[in-house]
Amino acid sequence: MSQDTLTPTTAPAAGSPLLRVTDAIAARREAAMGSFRHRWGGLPRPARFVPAGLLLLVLIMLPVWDKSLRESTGSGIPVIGTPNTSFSGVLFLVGAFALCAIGLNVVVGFAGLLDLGYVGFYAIGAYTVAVFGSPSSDLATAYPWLICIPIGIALTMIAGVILGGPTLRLRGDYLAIVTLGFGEIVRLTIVNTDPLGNRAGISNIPKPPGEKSDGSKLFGVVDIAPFYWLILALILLILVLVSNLERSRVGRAWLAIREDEDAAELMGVPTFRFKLWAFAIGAAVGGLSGGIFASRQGFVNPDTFDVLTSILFLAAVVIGGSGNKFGVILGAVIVVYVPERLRGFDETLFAAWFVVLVIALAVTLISRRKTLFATNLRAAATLVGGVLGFVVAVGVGTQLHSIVTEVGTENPTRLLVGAVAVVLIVGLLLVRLVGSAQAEGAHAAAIFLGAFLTVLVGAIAPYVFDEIGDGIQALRYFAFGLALIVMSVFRPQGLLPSRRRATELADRKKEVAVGVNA
Amino acid sequence: MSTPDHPELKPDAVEAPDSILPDAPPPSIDESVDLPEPEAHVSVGEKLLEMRNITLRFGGVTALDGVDFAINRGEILGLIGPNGAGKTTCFNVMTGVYQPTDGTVWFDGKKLGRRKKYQITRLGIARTFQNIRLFPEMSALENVMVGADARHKTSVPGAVFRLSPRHFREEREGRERAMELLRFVGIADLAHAAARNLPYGYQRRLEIARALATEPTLLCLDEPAAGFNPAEKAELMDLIRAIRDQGYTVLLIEHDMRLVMGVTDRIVVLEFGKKIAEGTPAEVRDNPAVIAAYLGVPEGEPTDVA
Amino acid sequence: MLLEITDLAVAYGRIEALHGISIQVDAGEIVTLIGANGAGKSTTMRAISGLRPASRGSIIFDGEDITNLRADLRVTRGISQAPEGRGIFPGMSVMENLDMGTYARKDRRSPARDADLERVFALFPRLKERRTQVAGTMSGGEQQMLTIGRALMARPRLLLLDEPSMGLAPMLIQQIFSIIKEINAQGITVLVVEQNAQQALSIADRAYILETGSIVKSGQGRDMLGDPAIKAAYLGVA
Amino acid sequence: MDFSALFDDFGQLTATGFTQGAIYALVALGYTLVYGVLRLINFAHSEVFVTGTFAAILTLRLVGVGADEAVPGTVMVIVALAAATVAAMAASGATALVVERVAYRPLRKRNAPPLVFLISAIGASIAISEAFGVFYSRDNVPVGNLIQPSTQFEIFGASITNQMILVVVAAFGVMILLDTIIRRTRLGRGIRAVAQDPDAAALMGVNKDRVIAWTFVLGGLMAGVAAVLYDLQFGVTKFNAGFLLGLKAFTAAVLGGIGNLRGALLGGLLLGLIENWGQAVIGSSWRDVIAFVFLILVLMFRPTGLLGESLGRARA
Amino acid sequence: ATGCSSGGDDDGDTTASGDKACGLTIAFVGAQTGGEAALGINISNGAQLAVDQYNEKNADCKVTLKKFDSEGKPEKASTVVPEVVQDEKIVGVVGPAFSGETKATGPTFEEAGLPIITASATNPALAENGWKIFHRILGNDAAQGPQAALYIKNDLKASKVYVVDDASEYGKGLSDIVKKDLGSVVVGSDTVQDGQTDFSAVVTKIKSSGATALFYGGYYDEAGLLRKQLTQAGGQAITLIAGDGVKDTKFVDGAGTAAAEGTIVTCPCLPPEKAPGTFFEDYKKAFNAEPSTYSAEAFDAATVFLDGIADGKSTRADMLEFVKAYDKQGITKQVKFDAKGEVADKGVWAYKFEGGKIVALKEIK
Ligand SMILES: Nc1ncnc2c1ncn2[C@@H]1O[C@H](COP(=O)(O)OP(=O)(O)OP(=O)(O)O)[C@@H](O)[C@H]1O
Ligand SMILES: Nc1ncnc2c1ncn2[C@@H]1O[C@H](COP(=O)(O)OP(=O)(O)OP(=O)(O)O)[C@@H](O)[C@H]1O
Ligand SMILES: [Mg+2]
Ligand SMILES: [Mg+2]
Repeated sequence: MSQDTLTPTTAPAAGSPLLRVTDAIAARREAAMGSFRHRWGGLPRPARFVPAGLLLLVLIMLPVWDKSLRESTGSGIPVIGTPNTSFSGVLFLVGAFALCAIGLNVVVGFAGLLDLGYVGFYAIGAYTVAVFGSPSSDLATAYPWLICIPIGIALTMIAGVILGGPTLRLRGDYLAIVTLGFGEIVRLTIVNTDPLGNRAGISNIPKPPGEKSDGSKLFGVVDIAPFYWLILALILLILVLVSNLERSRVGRAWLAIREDEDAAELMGVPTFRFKLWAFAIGAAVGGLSGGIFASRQGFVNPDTFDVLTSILFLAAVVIGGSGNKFGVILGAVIVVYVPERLRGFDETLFAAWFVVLVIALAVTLISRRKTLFATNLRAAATLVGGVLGFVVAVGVGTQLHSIVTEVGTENPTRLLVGAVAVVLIVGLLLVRLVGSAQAEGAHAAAIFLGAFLTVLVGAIAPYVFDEIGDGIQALRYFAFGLALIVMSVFRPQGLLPSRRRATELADRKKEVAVGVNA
Repeated sequence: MSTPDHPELKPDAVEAPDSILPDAPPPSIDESVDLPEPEAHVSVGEKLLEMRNITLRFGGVTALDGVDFAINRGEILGLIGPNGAGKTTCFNVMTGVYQPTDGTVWFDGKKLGRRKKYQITRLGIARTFQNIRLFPEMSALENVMVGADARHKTSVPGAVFRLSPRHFREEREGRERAMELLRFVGIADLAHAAARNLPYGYQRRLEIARALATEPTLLCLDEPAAGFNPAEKAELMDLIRAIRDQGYTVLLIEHDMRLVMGVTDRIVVLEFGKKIAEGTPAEVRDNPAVIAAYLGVPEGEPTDVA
Repeated sequence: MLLEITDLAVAYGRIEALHGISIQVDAGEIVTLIGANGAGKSTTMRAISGLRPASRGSIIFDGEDITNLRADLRVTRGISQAPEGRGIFPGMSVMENLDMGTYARKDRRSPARDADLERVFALFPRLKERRTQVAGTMSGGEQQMLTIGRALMARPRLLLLDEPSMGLAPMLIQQIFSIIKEINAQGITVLVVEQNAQQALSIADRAYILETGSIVKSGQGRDMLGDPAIKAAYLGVA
Repeated sequence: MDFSALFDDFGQLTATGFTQGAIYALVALGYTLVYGVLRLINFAHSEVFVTGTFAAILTLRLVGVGADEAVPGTVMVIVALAAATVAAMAASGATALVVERVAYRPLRKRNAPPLVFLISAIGASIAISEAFGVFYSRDNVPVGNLIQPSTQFEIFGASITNQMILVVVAAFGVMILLDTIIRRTRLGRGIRAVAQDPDAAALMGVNKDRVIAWTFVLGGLMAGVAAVLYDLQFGVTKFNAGFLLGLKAFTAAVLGGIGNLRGALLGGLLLGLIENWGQAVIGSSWRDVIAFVFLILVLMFRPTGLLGESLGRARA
Repeated sequence: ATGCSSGGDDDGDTTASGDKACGLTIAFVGAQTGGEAALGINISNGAQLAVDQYNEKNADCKVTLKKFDSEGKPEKASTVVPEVVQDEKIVGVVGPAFSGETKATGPTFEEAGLPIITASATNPALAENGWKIFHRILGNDAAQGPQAALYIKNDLKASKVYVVDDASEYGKGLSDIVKKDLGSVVVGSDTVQDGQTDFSAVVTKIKSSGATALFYGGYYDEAGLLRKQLTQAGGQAITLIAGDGVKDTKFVDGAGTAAAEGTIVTCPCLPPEKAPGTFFEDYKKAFNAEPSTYSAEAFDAATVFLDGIADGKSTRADMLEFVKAYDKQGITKQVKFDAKGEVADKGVWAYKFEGGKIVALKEIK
């Protein structure tokens, strides 16, 4: 019966051994997170502000730090710095995406409306600033930035209402395809409309006012940091406003709509009006983000606003944890930052990845509330096992590395296939083992496997991919696609699920076709 | 806690049917809670809702066929009839889920006409559902607050920018009222549990609290006792009475005759979408048409299925 | 012994709904399971039919341990459940629904299937009248009949009925119980969950009382009817 | 606006639109099947299709039908076509199965929220398409010369080529076959049962996982056929060819009423026709706009598509 | 320019001559991944070949080619380019590859004073921005369009021409010029979509217009499919004339050898086989593929910078000056830029597809 489809299957027996391991880890981390949340919530307010303030400070300082490191050592921040592309530029893009994710989260996470065409609003925001602000647009009004942005927000809100009006009566996936169509309609209309610059786009988009002490423009083209700070400030502002909404009658109404639209309406919620509001608010935030994006870039063309971008927005929301504002920001980080980070691969990245893995596992172990002694023992065992695993893996990896180098790039594909086969076999063996072994063994095995895999791939990949494309770059999107799958499987509820979603189970309530006569 | 008139409600009288929350108290009604008076203050007995010649067809099926009856202010009216007689459909017509093919519904001196569902709720009709339809991931308290929000006026911009004091007042009042109602139906201790985790019986109570939160004049309950055992049914009877005693008018659909006969003031009987009888419980019980169509012969040979 | 459940525990997420119950059903019996809301009756049924995995304990059916068997394979072994509420396929016709009952049978094209169909039609003439009607448009009672009829089409050895009388008009309730007796008389073992304890106990050979996930009492159906504690708690007789 | 083009070439536009629509419809079937059972937009279906197009091309090359060879003799055409079709169906079916196993089943086992399926599907879609792009080629990959298109007859000013006939006939044939499978066979009943109520289906002895896997495979097989027809029709494929086609096919499925097999057919054909007529009037670059605006208009008046949903559940 | 030593004089085994600048980097900016990667890789390969050849000869003092992946997208390019300009070792940029990304990033290069030579962005407006750093090593669309029209009128003598573009900045710009120059012979025009595969509606329109020639402004992907479907539809024979975006043997992959036969492409580029030296063979050897559109131009663009490096230009300002004064025979043309950064020699050639190969016909004059 339907009730069962609403339940989590954390009970054993189901699924492959691998699934069981990931489940076990997830459950444990869940417990840790839960208690973290509990403790965090229990802290007095000021105590909660301190770490948040520190985090904010770090975020603000990132580009400065990167710049100074670059000047002194020649390369940016280790591990997190982005090779072959501007770090503050990436930070800005992450910010623009995060802003969109926050806006889209209102629509998808709060009100439960699936919107696959959110990029349409982003585009409208960007183009409003371009058309009204650029002296080279057909309109040539060349309004200053400070006027363009509000116009952009207003126009996107109107666009949200125009799209929502006729279509919000549709349910679920029908709405999804219609919104997807909307996004495409916006893009193609720009492509085909002369005053909007067609595919050639519009350049000379105004930038925010402001000057540096030396008289040069604050918001320039080479130094993107000011734009990053601007978008960071806007994110904070929008977060506050959205939180206000969330903790109000409106937020409750959205949740109710998401849970059961008919019942909500029968409890006095004007569902249509609130859905329209969700659309309009989401649109406005997207429009704002688009406007800032356009002025940062100084140029827009329709190719930027394709379906894939829409899907990435949605991926940010879902991966981060639909319904949780901070989660979706994290999602934006992953969706934008990770592919950019993968432009280059280096040892620091492996090392960091590995350290994070070990620490995460140690923490989850500690969080299992056992006696202190047993806990410490386990954590120590994990750490030691992990370090040993790492050493072995590095040894094997280095060996392989030199073999590969010697063999040269004669037949890298065969080597890769061979290596993958080895890893798969070792992995399967380990997983089999893990299926029955104690948790500690599982962790050690997982760490070993993970380290081995990474080092191996790191050792071979450059040689293999030199042949195929240009370095690891070529595989970025392939890896990204796989990462989406892995992340979905590993954390279906999102990285930082909302409190509700944390407990939420597959909630595909059977829509009762009409009315409430179930 | 429970009053002496309701001995069944003493904590030890019923086993707590609850495995999730072992230390939750058994359900009990706190009648010291003073529910806000329903909005209209007209004397008991006057017609509150009137179904006038309501007909509803779905394609070939005539679910309601010229149904005519009225609910008087302050009474508990029972609506019974065989399966598929059109009872739930009546609710759906009253609450705007369906538009009648023919006929009009009058409520509190107004035609319902083509009003939207939420407008009807705001007019003062609230309901529960035959199959429970709570907002499963929201807490019990939030569920009730959604109901209470039906009477609130904070606009979306008001909520975004928090400029008006009304927002804060309404939030506070809504919360207080929701807690009050949860206490009234006896599940205040579970206010912060997600609705989906509540045991079945508590979910039904929560539905009633949520409906009451919209400050209705008329409360419609659709088989609130389905799946309850007799002891639980007795408890529910007390709850329904308590609601009526607070001045609400109640319309009740139920198949359990002991409950219906025990709690209602009047009963309307439907069959094949037509009203076949109306009267006091005693009258209806002895009505041969009702016996033939619905009640069946007390202990005996199978009659034709409705 | 046809069905033997030992120390069965079932959990929903981290919440344990059954804390280790043991139930036996002999071939040819009618056994009933009664208990308050949320006691775990439906959970027990789902565990037997395989819709919920057991976290502990064992389920042995006809000498075979089926604890970890998939639900659909249990149907092949001869366990058929008429689920709580509406378990019909609303978009299929009555006939198609009944045919779904034979899905797991090897002899689904044989005369045996036709004979079973006749048997179901004999029990529920209404289904015969409405065989082409789309099941979703049927009334609650008819859907309940269909659910039971469909379970019978699987030619089960053990029939699990979860609250067959829920939401039915009084007249139909009487009918349902006489049908259960009839089915049983045809040699099918029945495990029935009911809120209508009075009726259930009066037709049952044996009964178990479930409270918050544990069996608190078991015995002969008739004996239970006379038990004052049970009367107070489940029969509503003060 | 240029209505004269529409009137002058109405017959031809209709014929070609119909052909295009038939391909849409075949791919749409895959979306509809999976949606009907799992209530899930299988975003990776477009790549299931692309796999088929590549498999067919490579098979053709293997049997000696290259892009630079001359058109082979009739017997060879039939043999090659059969081989390509089998290969494409096998490849697409296998891909669909793998996608189900890797990207969906683990999620199903953990009762992930529906949106997560969407993301996982998109991940699979990106990964598969990029895999072709990186490991095979980012360019157009030509199909061997198999059939020399030639006009068979003219009707209403439209010249109908052998290729069009093949595409349409094959599409209809396959669709009728699928419809029969769903309606008449035990597997079909199982699919419908799982679509309507998975748990009740399990209680009837339906192996849910197997049925779901079969649903994907069936959708994949359809996509395989569509892939061969696509190869024949356009003579070329590309690593990202699935994207636009998938989008259109999904639109077609929704247009007809997603979850409804006949709806997929109707939606596909209609979309093909509307696009072609519309392009003639307001220009090819508005093609997708025409398609989506049409979709929105239809949904405004029929919120569940032209034929409504049926595979899953008929209204109670 | 003083000390302009040709690369060939220097043998790898000699010690570094005093005036060579060492440890410098040339950047390539353009698509390396994503849907537009094919064209981007053509170009980066051309540049790579030039750099590799230079390094072979100057093993003691190598130049690095750093490839920055813009995915062909302005928003990615405008994030990547600040990184490029902040790397002081980079003294010259081959690219950006597309007009859109060039438009988006021009101001950044300008601000940093980093000279760029695009080997493929042919939109005429790019040279009108007043960017001092901008150079283009091939004729822009404004140069090519009139020549294409000339060819259609004089050589094909077509009386009915249909014009189709792909709405891209390049394609639309080019076909607008052609349309204007052809005047009344144009019997109809249409715009197709990027990534479109089904051209049945356009084909129907072209056929019924009675046109005997079709000018296509766009790239080889769509052009190939359009060509094929045009042939398949039967009816009157139609000659396809297209711009340099179609000048690629991959066009034949889409169209098929038979349908591609006789297709004319115009290109402001010298036929690669006419290129002096061994470019064609070297490229084929290095990348296991024939040089493709813009590969040779990219080779020339990189060579300009390499010459500058060999000449000891180690700062961007010096390099910029060097580029402005450059005047040497490259493999595609005499490389010399005018004040706006446009290459002086804009000779437009007509090519023809024959047996799946591109054969140079003549220089259009
Ligand atoms: N949306 C609908 N479309 C078609 N028929 C409907 C619809 N809703 C209800 N019906 C039909 O109308 C009749 C009355 O249904 P209703 O649900 O009101 O019965 P009921 O009296 O509440 O029965 P029960 O006691 O089983 O709840 C039934 O025959 C039912 O099949
Ligand atoms: N899907 C679910 N998720 C979480 N908890 C559940 C779920 N279904 C049931 N439970 C809990 O498990 C316990 C047993 O439920 P079950 O449905 O078996 O009770 P029951 O005896 O059948 O009651 P009823 O008379 O209401 O049918 C209850 O506490 C219930 O809240
Ligand atoms: Mg009802
Ligand atoms: Mg139950």
